[in-house]
Amino acid sequence: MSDFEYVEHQGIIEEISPNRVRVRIISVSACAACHAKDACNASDMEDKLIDVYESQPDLSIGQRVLLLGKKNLAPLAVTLAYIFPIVLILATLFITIKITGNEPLAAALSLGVLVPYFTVIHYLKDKLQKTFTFTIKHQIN
Amino acid sequence: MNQWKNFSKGFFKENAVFTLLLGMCPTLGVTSSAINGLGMGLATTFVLVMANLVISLIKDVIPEKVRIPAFIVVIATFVTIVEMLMQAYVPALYDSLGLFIPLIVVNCIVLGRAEAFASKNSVGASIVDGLGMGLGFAMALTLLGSVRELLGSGKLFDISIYPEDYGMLVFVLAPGAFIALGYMIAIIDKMKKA
Amino acid sequence: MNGCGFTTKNITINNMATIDSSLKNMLLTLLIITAISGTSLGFVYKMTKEPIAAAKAKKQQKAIKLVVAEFTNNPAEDVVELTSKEGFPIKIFPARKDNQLVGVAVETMTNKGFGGDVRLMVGFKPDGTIINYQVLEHKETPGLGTKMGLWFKTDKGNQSVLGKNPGTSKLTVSKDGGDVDAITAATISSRAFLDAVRIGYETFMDNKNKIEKGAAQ
Amino acid sequence: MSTLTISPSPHVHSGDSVKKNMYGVIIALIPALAVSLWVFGLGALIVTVTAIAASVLFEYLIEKYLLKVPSTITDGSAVITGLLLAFNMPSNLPVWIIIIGALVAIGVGKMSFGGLGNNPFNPALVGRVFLLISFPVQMTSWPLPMQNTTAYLDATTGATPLGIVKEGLANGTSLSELMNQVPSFVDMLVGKMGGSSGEVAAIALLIGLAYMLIRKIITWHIPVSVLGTMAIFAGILSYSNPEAFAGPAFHLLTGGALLGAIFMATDYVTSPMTNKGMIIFGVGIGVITILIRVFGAYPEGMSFAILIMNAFVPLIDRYVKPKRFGEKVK
Amino acid sequence: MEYALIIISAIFVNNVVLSQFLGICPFLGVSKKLSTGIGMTGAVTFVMIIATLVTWMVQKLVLEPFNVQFLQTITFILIIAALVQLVEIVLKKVSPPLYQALGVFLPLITTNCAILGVAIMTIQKDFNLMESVVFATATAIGFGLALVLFAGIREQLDLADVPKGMKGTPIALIVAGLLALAFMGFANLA
Amino acid sequence: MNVVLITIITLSALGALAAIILYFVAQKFKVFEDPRIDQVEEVLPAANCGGCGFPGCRAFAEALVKSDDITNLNCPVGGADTMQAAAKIVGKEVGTAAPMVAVVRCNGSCENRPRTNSYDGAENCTIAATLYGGETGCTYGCLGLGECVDACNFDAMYMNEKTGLPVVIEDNCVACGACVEACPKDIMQLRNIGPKSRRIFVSCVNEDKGGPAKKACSVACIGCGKCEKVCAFDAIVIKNNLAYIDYEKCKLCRKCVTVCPTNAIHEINFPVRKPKPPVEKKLVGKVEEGTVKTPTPKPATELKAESPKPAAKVEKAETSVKKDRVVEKKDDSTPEKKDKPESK
Amino acid sequence: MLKTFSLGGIHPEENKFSAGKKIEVLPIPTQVSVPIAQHIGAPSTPVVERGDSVKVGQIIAKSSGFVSANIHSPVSGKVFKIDKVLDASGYKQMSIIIKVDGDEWEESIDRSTSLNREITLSAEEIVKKTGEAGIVGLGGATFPSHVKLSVPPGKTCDILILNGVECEPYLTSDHQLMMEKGEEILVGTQILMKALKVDKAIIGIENNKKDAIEHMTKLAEQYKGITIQALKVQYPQGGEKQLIDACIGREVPSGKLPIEVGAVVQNVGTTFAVYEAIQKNKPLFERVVTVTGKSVKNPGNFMTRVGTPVKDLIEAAGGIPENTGKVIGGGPMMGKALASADVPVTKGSSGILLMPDELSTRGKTESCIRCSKCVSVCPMGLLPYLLMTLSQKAIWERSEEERVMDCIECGSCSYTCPSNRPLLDYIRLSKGTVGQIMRSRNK
Ligand SMILES: Cc1cc2nc3c(=O)[nH]c(=O)nc-3n(C[C@H](O)[C@H](O)[C@H](O)COP(=O)(O)O)c2cc1C
Ligand SMILES: Cc1cc2nc3c(=O)[nH]c(=O)nc-3n(C[C@H](O)[C@H](O)[C@H](O)COP(=O)(O)O)c2cc1C
Ligand SMILES: Cc1cc2nc3c(=O)[nH]c(=O)nc-3n(C[C@H](O)[C@H](O)[C@H](O)COP(=O)(O)O)c2cc1C
Ligand SMILES: Cc1cc2nc3c(=O)[nH]c(=O)nc-3n(C[C@H](O)[C@H](O)[C@H](O)CO)c2cc1C
Ligand code: SF4
Ligand code: SF4
Ligand code: SF4
Ligand code: SF4
Ligand code: FES
Repeated sequence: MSDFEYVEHQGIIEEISPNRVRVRIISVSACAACHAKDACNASDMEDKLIDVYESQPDLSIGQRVLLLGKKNLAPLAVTLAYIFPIVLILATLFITIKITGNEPLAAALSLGVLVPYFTVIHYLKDKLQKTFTFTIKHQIN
Repeated sequence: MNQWKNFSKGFFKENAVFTLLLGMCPTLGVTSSAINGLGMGLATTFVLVMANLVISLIKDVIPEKVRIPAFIVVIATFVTIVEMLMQAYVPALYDSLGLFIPLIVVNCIVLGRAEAFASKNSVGASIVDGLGMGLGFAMALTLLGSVRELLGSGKLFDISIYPEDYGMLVFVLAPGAFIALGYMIAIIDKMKKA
Repeated sequence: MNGCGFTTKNITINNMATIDSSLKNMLLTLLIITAISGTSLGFVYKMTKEPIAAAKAKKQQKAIKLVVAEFTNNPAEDVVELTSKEGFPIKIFPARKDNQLVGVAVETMTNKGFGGDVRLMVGFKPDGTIINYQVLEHKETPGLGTKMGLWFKTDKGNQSVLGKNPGTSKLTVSKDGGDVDAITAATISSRAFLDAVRIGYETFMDNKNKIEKGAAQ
Repeated sequence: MSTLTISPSPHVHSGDSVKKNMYGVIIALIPALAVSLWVFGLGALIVTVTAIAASVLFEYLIEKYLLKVPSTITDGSAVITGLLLAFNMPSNLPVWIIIIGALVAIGVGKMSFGGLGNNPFNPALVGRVFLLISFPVQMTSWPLPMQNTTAYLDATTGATPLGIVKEGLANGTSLSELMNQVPSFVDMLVGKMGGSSGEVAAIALLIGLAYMLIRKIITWHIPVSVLGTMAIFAGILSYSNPEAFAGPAFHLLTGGALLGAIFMATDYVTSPMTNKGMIIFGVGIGVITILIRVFGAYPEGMSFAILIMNAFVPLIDRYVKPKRFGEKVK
Repeated sequence: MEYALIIISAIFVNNVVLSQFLGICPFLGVSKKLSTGIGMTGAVTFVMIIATLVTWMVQKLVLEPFNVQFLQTITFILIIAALVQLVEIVLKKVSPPLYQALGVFLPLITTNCAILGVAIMTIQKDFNLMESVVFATATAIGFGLALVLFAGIREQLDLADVPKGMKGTPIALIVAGLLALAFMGFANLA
Repeated sequence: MNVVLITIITLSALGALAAIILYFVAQKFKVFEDPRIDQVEEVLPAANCGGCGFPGCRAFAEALVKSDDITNLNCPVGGADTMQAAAKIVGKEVGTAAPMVAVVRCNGSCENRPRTNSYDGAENCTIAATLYGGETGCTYGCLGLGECVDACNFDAMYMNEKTGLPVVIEDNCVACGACVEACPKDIMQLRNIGPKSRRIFVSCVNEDKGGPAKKACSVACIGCGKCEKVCAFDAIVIKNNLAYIDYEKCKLCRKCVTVCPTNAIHEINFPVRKPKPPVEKKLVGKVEEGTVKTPTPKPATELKAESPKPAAKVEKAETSVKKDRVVEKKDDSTPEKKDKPESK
Repeated sequence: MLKTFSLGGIHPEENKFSAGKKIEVLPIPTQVSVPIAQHIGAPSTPVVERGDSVKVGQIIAKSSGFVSANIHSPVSGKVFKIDKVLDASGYKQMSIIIKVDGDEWEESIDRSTSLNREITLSAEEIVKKTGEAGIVGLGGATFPSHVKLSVPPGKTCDILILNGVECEPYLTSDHQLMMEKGEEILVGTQILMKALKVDKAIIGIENNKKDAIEHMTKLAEQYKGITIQALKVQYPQGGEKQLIDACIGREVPSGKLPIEVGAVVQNVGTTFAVYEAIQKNKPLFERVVTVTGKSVKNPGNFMTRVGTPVKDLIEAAGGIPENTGKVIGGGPMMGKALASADVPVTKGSSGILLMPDELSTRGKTESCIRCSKCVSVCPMGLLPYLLMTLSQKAIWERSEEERVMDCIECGSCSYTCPSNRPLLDYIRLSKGTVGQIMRSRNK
């Protein structure tokens, strides 16, 4: 299960405030080292900033750290961000078509259903924030 | 000299297929015969050159942030034009390339991106670059198509080289496409190092 | 990190862009570009519309010509669009010579091919005897199923279906107890081919009256 | 005792070796080879010799001239690959096709990945399926048993039992009728049926299995789970509609089920590392085999099923771990 | 059981990557690690479904009524590009943590042939809305299956002694080829 | 309706949509990345070796851009030029780290160090080191299993099969320190390249007392202290029966070389009348030998040829007399005054 | 069915040539060299100086920490020097070298051979005295026994398990000790039970020592709470985790000590040493060492003073055979190859094994054929093939996930691998590195 247990990113500390450390993640995917990156859209990904709600005394800006995402974070994230909405879309679609038989309507509705879904997620923000905390693990070396 | 370099890099050093590994879908998808590969390659070249031309012309009047969508529009326009032209004048080729013609759009976004991105080149250089990349791509596709056609059905550009019965069907099918490309890249890597 | 390359990256360095990225500017530029693009596309479309239609018609015409005897009418104009019992759309192009039905070109299909749909143009004499056929569309495997284009015309063993009448001969592959030799190692495609022929034949026969009536007019 | 040797512990070794295992498998294959020669005669001999010779030769050439590494042909694995490749081909296959098959098996299937131990897919099956798809005509015309012992390319051919049943069912012939057209179970046991040169003799293959189990070359997990799953799955289908689906015994005795389950699914390199994993692997092969046989395009599905499950092996190894000491909660 | 056929066909028989040759770039590019493969699969599925819904509507409500089907390519690609952007914004706005965990994959998707390919194919195959969406979902699952298997094998090969000249792309392509070879066994299953 | 018109309308609508979305994207995603990072990365060698202490060149580029004081940052691969270029971009001062090169501090070749045992375990120095002190009486010296060679990403090392010791190909070595890290016996060390690539060091790490040390290896440092006494610059200290030459203090006078009774001190690249940098040397290899004050003891079995990757083959090059910056092969490069006769 | 442990295991050729050979007392050598680090933990600090006279049993180096042990002089004579001397570790170690002169013992030691069943000391006194007597585990790990006997607060011990398994091929010292000193061992067991405050003890003995099982069972009838458990012959049954599993079916969790499941394991030799220390006041300075090997003339078991050169032992067994290629300190599975026969016997030396040339070198390493044999024999349920590769490729994080630290270094994997892969060599490397990483993380 190891792959699901945590995600690891390398990053550089960007900003430190009393209870938050902002880490810039670099080369998140395979792209960073790829020879084709100049020609590839994927490498456009700018660095990502991740907030770590944990303060450690011995951190300094510019320091390289290893970020450790919590156990089981990846599947949960995939579920929340994609799988749930997919199920929602499919269900809405199916039900609407069964009831009304109106395809464009069904299409519109099932897209529309994402709005409340993401609104809910939005309100759960703080809660999720905690589930998805990253912790800082010092880079070995 | 510089122009030449600019042009020739697409063939070997920065060949989209063999080196950059871009545009793999059409590379694998349409190369069941040499002629298809060539057709696809040329269509792509056309779009690339035209798009480069237009983009480098208008680059100064586009706000940076819409540069990419603008580029997409331009490319898609040319793709659609190619699509219609092929449909009108080479319907057979159009039929055999199928889905991959509209997909040129994706491919060209990828291939031409660096150009759009930096936009640091003059009109002439852009065209040369597009031409080089495009023809390099066409060359790769034709090469792969030839290999597959030859191994798969004993023909080359539809000319029979040896009896079809001795051909290895796999090579015109999906697995053969991957395998043939795999070995070709290995060989070309080796040549590059040597 | 913004996707799709909408990035601010190099721009700051290459101070080439002379235009601000304000909403207005962005809107305007894109509008203009799309408009230009739209215009050119519209025109190319108009320009190629004819040739495209012509190319299509030519293809069809060629197929019809190939599969039925000489005719004097324009079968494409007289086309009868039907649905087979299996639910496939079937087009029947009556070929007339001197207002006399000399045959029909039936655009028929089946979904039983190895790779899905197989579409044929089959020419029948009014009595149902097969004159000739052409494969319009298929996704069979090159080197196997693709052989159907010639196989069933080749006079070798029991391969050929030309001159046979589905009503009187058993047009199924010999493996299934019929009279036709299947393509080597492509029985599935062979079955599909014969299935499409049968569907065309039956649809034609079921609607023969209607078609002949058309002829009478 | 001038210079004492120093090495980390342990200082003794079981004496087991790659060679012993490989030659053990070869020995286990001899009964099947004998039956094959008896049933198909000259053709089987030519096919087997060609396949083995070509496999070994290609391995030698590739190692010597392309990879430039010491030769490993004596470890016996190339011989097995050749032998099993031959066992998976009809005995009237032309030599040039066999050579292509061996080249693909060894060159693509094995050496491209670095040779013994590194290949994710079973080399013999890579070769076999490659040929099946490339030369479907030649690869699916089966010499009749006992009638061609002196013929090779000109052998009279017929269908395999699975082919007969598949075709027959497709035409709507009833199964009971078809069962009269296929060889009796006794004939199947001793190998008197059409099929690939080495897959026909059930008894001989089972003897091989017994030998390998006794010598601890393989464990029971894979063969049993493959065959068990096939039997159960076929049994359920056949129970649900006896006229449309053949029964377990038929499925187990035909189409290389035994050859695959005993000799090919068990290939160390391409099977999972843990007992649990092996069982999952075997069940997968069993299910996919029957699915392909019953619903797919091919009358036999063993080769594909093994290759497909080969692709799952890394995942299985990743997520199915042996029971670890200290896990038991007391 | 039409849908079952569509599903089996799209996942196994006509797998997008292994037999249709779509989405090869991310297939080769994002398959070095299993975990990334899984995230990518989720993102692709999601975008593919939404894109199918939207493009289907555009096709039926705009292109067909006005008889401008020739605009398909250009409209679809623009819509997809915009859509991916939108998803990114929404995700970021709505749930930064989710965005942090998954945002990486989104940009990769714009230039994924599979999305545009599926959108066009549903139109070509004349699927109704439900079929289109089922098809899109199954296609994405097929993509995911191929990706995960492939990533597993590549992780294992990382630990093996692949010859120098074959390392990297060549061996990955050979593996893909053999995987496609194995998948041919599913032929005609549906 | 006119197709052209519809086309324009459709596309324009889309265009507007895209523009709006993009606008918001732009608002939300203002990520500014210092462009200088890219520029700096350009000038870095892209070796991604980690020699700078950062994982990869880009990370180093970022560090260069972001840190206020970069004087103690250094890219060993690119060297001073690179650092100057990078410093120019970021407008900061670089430190002047002297260029370094790896040296092998053991000369216990097969003849110098009789074997007392033979090792038969995994081919890995670290594993062997946990098990025993070595195949010879010296428990400090090189184990000869080549872990340092494996660690080097620059083809700058190979094992000399004759001596069983690693050799650094000076021209290739970028002083990344990977070999130093890898060696469990601390045999490898980075040292100043020195003027004209000349340097002097003690090629021994044996801390045993003189007797046992000498017994185990004929060229061991026995800690006699003669070198310490003769050094006018206090560059040599003796600790634990072992002399160590501080390269920062050493003035390359070579007095110590001559006094060492066991030839444990190596001098490298010291042709007597060398007017030119080492490159020249190759050409005049033979001459040079003659000119060296202290004749090189053994023929240059391992003199490294200048060819960039003489790797495996080099040991055969008995004939190649070119010595050049190849660094320290212990035998040849030790022009000790007297030395044992050419053994081999 | 005999009990045994649940996972993996192998059964190498037993080759117990010296079984049944009476324990002989080895003549005292003329000079001994006693390393100050003979146990797990901190090396002891010498308390004698050059030139000092010492008696047998006199303390010559003191424990320097909680996990450390006293060292007593094994001979009487003069301290010749304290210097670095090659020891079995292959490195030079600080050792106290004593020139022998006579055989004069400390008076406090009771040299009589009579059995003393009566346990007078309290639990605390027993632990203390065990420590003072410098007793360390004689089963191989040389872990200071008093540490094991001090059950940490919060943990309880409910059973004592004695390790009489001697699963290593060739070795017979424990076997012979049980045959000859059975009663003493049983009394020692009672002493340990008292120290641990448990009322149950099991002595696990493998079934290839039927005579010992029978003998001990008979003797144990008179001792309350002690049972003899016959075990199926299988290596590495002697590993304490395996032994606990085999005897009482409890599995010590990953990274935990036996006390976690309420057990303490002691070797029978250790128990004998405890008996002598408590009842006879005799510190640990001699032990039984098996000298054996296929070509050894008179394999046997010798009561040997610590510090005796291995050479002397070999002489006693008939001298070193011509074709000896390897000298191993300990058994063939876990023992250490010695660089020279001059190294001294230490508290941990259970045997000296001489391997003829043909058995001294390993086979050629080939690539892993994924046969999974290593997986199936690993008693800890690990994936040795993977651990080795991860170690070679320096993928330490994954190694940690794969629980490399659980490996007990039994060597079953290397033993069984048909490709002769040096699995354990690399796993040890990995354990070292991963251990370091883990420690630095906890800092
Ligand atoms: C890659 C591949 C492509 C195939 N293509 C076709 C095909 O186009 N048409 C067909 O009928 N069978 C096709 N088959 C099926 C086989 O050739 C096959 O043996 C078939 O099921 C019937 O064989 P038969 O004609 O000898 O009875 C194909 C098989 C493979 C492996
Ligand atoms: C750091 C450390 C602490 C230990 N602490 C205890 C302990 O508190 N109690 C105990 O019974 N054994 C303890 N042990 C001993 C082990 O349980 C074990 O007996 C010893 O490592 C030897 O194991 P072996 O003989 O199986 O090789 C400790 C061992 C080590 C390495
Ligand atoms: C693989 C392995 C095998 C062992 N075999 C034995 C053995 O046969 N006899 C024994 O007494 N100890 C053996 N031990 C040591 C025990 O694990 C344990 O340390 C010892 O029994 C504890 O008792 P002690 O501290 O009194 O030595 C073995 C350890 C390991 C790791
Ligand atoms: C039990 C066993 C079964 C084997 N089965 C096969 C096989 O099915 N196909 C094959 O090419 N090699 C087989 N081999 C040989 C060898 O493992 C194989 O060539 C490797 O996959 C090559 O790396 C087998 C070996 C053993 C020990
Ligand atoms: S020799 Fe050592 S320091 Fe020099 S490049 Fe190689 S590993 Fe780095
Ligand atoms: S220098 Fe160190 S790492 Fe290199 S071979 Fe010698 S002992 Fe091994
Ligand atoms: S040495 Fe370690 S990995 Fe090998 S079998 Fe023993 S416990 Fe398992
Ligand atoms: S026993 Fe050896 S060959 Fe078999 S899996 Fe383990 S390491 Fe590989
Ligand atoms: S995904 Fe890259 S060309 Fe298709």
